[in-house]
Amino acid sequence: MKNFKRAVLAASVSVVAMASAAAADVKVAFIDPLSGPFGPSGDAAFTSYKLAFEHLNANGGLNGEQVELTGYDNKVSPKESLVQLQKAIDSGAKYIFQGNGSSVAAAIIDAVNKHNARNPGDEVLFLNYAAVTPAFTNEACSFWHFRFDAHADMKMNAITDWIGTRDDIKKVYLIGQDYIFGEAVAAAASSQLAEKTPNVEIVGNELHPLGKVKDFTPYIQKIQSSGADAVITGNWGQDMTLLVKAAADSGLKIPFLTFYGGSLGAVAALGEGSIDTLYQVSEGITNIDAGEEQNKLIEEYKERFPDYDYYYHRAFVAVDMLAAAAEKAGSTDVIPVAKALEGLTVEGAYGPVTMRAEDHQAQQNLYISTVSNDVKYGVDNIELGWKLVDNGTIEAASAEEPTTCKMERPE
Amino acid sequence: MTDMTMQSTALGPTSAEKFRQRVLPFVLFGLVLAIIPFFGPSRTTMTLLNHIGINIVFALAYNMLLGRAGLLSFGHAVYLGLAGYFCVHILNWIDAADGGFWGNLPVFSLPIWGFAMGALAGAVIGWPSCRRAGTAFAMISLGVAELMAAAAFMFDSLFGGEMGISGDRMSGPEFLGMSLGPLDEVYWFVAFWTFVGVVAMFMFTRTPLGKLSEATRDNPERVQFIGYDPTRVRYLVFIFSAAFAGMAGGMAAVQDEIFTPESMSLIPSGAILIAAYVGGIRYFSGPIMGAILMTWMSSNLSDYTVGWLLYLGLMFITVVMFVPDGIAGLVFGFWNGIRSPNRSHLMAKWAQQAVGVALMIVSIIVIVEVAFRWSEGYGEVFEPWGMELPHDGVITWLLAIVPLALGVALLRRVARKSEEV
Amino acid sequence: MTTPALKLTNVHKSFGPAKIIQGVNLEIAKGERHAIIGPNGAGKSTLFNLVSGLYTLSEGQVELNGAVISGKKPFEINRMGLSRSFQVSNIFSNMSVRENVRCGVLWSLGYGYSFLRNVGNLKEVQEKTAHILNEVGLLDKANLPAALLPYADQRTLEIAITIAGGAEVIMLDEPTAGMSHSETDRAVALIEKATKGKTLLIVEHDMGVVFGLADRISVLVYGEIIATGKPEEIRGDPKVREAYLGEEADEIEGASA
Amino acid sequence: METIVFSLLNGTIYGLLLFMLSSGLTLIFSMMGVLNFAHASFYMLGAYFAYTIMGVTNFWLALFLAPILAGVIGMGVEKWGLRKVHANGHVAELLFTFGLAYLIDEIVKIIWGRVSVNYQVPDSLNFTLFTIYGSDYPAYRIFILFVAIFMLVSLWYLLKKTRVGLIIQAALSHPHMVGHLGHNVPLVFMGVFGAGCALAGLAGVIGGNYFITDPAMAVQMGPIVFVVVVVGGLGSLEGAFIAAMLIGLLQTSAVSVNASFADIFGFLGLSATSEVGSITISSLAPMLPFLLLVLILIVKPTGLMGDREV
Repeated sequence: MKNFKRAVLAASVSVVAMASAAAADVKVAFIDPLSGPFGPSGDAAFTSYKLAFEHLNANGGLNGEQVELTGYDNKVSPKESLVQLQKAIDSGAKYIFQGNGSSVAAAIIDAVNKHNARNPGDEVLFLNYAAVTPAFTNEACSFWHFRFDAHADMKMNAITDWIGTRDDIKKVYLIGQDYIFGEAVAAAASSQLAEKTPNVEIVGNELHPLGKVKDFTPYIQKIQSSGADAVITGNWGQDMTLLVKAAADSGLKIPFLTFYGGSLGAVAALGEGSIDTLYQVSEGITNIDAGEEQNKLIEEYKERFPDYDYYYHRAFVAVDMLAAAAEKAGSTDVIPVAKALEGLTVEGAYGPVTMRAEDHQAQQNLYISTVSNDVKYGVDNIELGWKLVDNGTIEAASAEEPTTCKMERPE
Repeated sequence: MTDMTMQSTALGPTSAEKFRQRVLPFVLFGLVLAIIPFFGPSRTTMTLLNHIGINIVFALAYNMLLGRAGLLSFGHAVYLGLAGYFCVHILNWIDAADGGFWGNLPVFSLPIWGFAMGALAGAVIGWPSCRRAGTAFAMISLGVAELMAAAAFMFDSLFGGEMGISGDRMSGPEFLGMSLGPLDEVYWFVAFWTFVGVVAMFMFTRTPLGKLSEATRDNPERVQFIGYDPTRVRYLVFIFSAAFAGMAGGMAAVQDEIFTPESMSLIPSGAILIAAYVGGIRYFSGPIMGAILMTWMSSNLSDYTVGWLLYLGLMFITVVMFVPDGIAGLVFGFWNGIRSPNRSHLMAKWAQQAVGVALMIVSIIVIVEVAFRWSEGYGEVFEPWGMELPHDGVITWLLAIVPLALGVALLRRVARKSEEV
Repeated sequence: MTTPALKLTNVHKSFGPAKIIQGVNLEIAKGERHAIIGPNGAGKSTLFNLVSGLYTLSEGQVELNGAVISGKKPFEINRMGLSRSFQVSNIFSNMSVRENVRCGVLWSLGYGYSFLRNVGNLKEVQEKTAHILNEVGLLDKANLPAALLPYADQRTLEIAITIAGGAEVIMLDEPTAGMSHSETDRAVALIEKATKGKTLLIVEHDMGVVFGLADRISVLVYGEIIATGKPEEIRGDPKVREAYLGEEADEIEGASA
Repeated sequence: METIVFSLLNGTIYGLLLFMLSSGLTLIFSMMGVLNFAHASFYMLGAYFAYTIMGVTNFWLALFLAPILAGVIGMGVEKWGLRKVHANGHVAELLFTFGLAYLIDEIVKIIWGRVSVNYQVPDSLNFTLFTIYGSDYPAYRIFILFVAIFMLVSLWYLLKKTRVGLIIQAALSHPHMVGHLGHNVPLVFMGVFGAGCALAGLAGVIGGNYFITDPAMAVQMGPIVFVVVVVGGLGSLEGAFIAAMLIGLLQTSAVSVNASFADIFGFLGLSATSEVGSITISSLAPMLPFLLLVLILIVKPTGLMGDREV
């Protein structure tokens, strides 16, 4: 039965794929790691876009034109990304999606700016779905760049807002990776906490080396002896997993508020230890009931891509917004679509999303969730999944951050 | 072999031979570089060609160490990276300058600056590390690479942290009427410096120091007894190798206009090691071939298969195990073979070997592709030329086993036969 | 009295508790051909390694033309005019014969670590290389990789590299070891020709070679020189005969000048 | 005080794990001269094998079987791979293992997927052993301690008290001598390579659920293992042990030092707000092994306890 279902699905997919290939009018490129150690995180997003564009094509396409999505493997190397970007542009791609790694995003923003300046009439647009360095929509903002993920300071806003609603959190410990991103997270946390919740004390502010620590127990020991009620961390990858794992092993049952707790495999690696310990801030979680349609999408995704879970909600939002903008502009050309995107609002499954015109930063609701074993949709193919916490919904307006962007727009 | 050389009683090669062996290849190389743009390559091809040029210089610089001096380094990207960073800084100084020295410096000259910076870095880091050879040298280079990569993340003002630093190659005065904006102008820039680098590095092999580096590789003990300090030889060669790597860094700074800490990590260092080795470290032209092949593969193979890293690893291991002289060894072996008296015999042997290898490749591709698709679980099926190969299909298994077995049998037979001869 | 070319004073060497060389004193005059003989394990090669700077002395002093060389590095000693060969062929096996000799020539012509000149264009280097190759009879194999040479030719090449730098003091460590009779004869002729007018210090097992070549002979036994003298004095010395029991004593007996 | 106690405890466990991982490489490197780049890949294989075996049966069988499997694969690699390359010299051998590491990574991804697997501590060991300074101490860590010590004692016994051990010991200090003693050199090499890989596999079995089991675990452990072997010294298991403990303790305890460069070199006028001044000792902790590696190789190339140069 399962095989049959799969076969039908595969058949229908290939029909759709063939149809889209035959009538491809607009080419979009996805540049992210699709192989190597970071391959899974790129692939999880790529599959999301795949599904999103299939649905878009089935519903009439981008302003009536069919979209062809191609993946380009950049191996998370900024240099390789430039080759792949050139490849994508040469193949006729107008819209570039990328998200893994701020270093890559910075290289692409820079390259797209230069390309568009040097090749008028052949512009491309960079749609960033995950690189969260605030600078991209502040001092380094660009007309050719749109970000669909909340940037680091906005996520921190959500976290600090939520801490403000919790009377039992009086002491907070900050820990992060010792590089520009970790430092920025710590700085944002300190200033926001000082401003919003003066009665919350920061009992520790620690940076540890990036990707080198095997045993976090000494850090956990420090956290424990500081008497912290919660920990805030911008850690990603193994640094995040090992940190929370060490906490669980040492019996430290306090919230670890993370940006990347929802990343692939983290819950599986932590197992039961993540319950009520691992928290994440994201733009949507599968276990918020957002209606039948959304559930169908989540289930279809899981069915198609059993290795991954519906996580990149913003990929679907980005495609929705692109479609809405193309319709509004009555065109699929880059400059009109970019202008139409500015200030556009679409109604997403987990609330409205607005693309702020001044800096091209999407404004959306953020949700704080934690791991639970009593959920509808598990992750990583185990029983555990993400559940919204009390007061975990942070409205877009309160997550919003001012911008220093001085956008230069083409005529 | 012996017969042939016995006849040539003349001491050195004749001037005709010299021309054929030492001048003609470079004239041809220059011509190829000059002709390529007239085929109207796409911008993608142009970018790829530029990267190939950079990697040719880098691989040759690396081979000055590995092939010529016998020093295995796991951290040579450090020198390319440091020089590249320096050059991007220069780009920004040129951009910011209002006249003065920097304001009048053409961007075209950046590889010279990269060369200087590479030499400086090599001189500083090489001082302690060149006192050891062999595995100790390799391990020091590994340690230094780890330390430098970590430092790059620590000092944001120099390295720009995770995002690196970027510059604009269109700043500064134009040189030869080139703004270096369009890719074809960058191509000329890269081609020019690639040519300069290749010729300079070839000339280096002909200098007393170049010869002594080979002597030191072969027999460091003996070098001491003809008046040379092997440590000093290694150190000087190391500085040059780092300098040429730096030159590649200067070229990369103009092509990519950005440098990030990854460029100093173990990954590009390992990649260039693989490129040089697969190309053939015993031949001057080996690393050039390796750089061309590896650059192309890493940028394009991933378009066809997610398993490209696996193929890369398989190819590398095959080269290490069965073709220690690399592609250049194969090419020159073939070239010598078709000119040797028993060419028909050799051709028959090669033809059999080629068939054997091809058969094995068929099976390996089937196994890898089917396995990857099966393990991803998207329900995708490997369909070469419309032939459906599911993981549980009989044909799949046949294709995975039969050609492999046939290929192995054929290769073994050829090997046995040539052993008997 | 002129300064000796090589002067060893009270040279000692021990490896841990093992005392290999125990107080060697030796003077070799300029232009002398001096041979060191002795049973296996007497320390002949160790003595060579001490003089040429490969090992450091435990005690004592070595002078070359009146200048102290003990404690200096091998390449410094070489530059001062002492060159040595090795018992086991120690050549640059992946380079051609010509390149091997050329490497030996370079320093003496003042090219040092030069990286701005093309060796092919250095006329005097080419000429001297050709001259030496011709002298040792390897000219017709000049372009062969050294590793592919037959054994005897490799030994010849070893000598060629040693003399290439034009050092005034030449030390040869068993140059004819493993050669056939005819090869040995050729090698001896070559050594005579190539070291004409130079100071030669040679370690050799073949007594025919030793008594044919040497002006003077020293006998080294258990790290001590028990006798030094002209060949005929050595042949008649009872101490030497005692040290060389059996076959080898007969060999000394039988060796004719 | 509690920091010191915890640093000591955890440093010891991490150090023992490192030793388990590197003792095999020390044996291989000393005898065969092969600095096996793929050694950490066998560590990873150990963890994945254990995960799979544990899924079918139980942890205890995995603890036993997974290292054996890793060892058998190691022997195969030696017999059909390394031995062929041996004639081409050490560089070729090194590069062979370099390529092998790539290959094992990719194959692991095909078989077990590209993300981490849920390899958990067995229930029978998943409890808090004791609580000190308000912090739970998991029993599994003490279990690691015991396994490591057990391995240490067995290895010591094997090397010092058995005939095989004597041969291996002889080969450690004089690798070219084994053949003269009339022993089957290829067999000894294959056995040692296999045993070394099995030890790495064992480290993987107990390290895989202590840390996390994912395809990146080999790459992350690789360089540090080299450091242990080289710093410890060629031919010296004692050296490897000391180096492993040193690095284990160094890494875990440097973390708890909060001093920055400005605090230490403040008297030179280094300001705490400058880039150099703001670097803390704890942030340098993971770099210390590599600094140690470079310094040791320059100053004392025989390593801490070795008798030969690398």
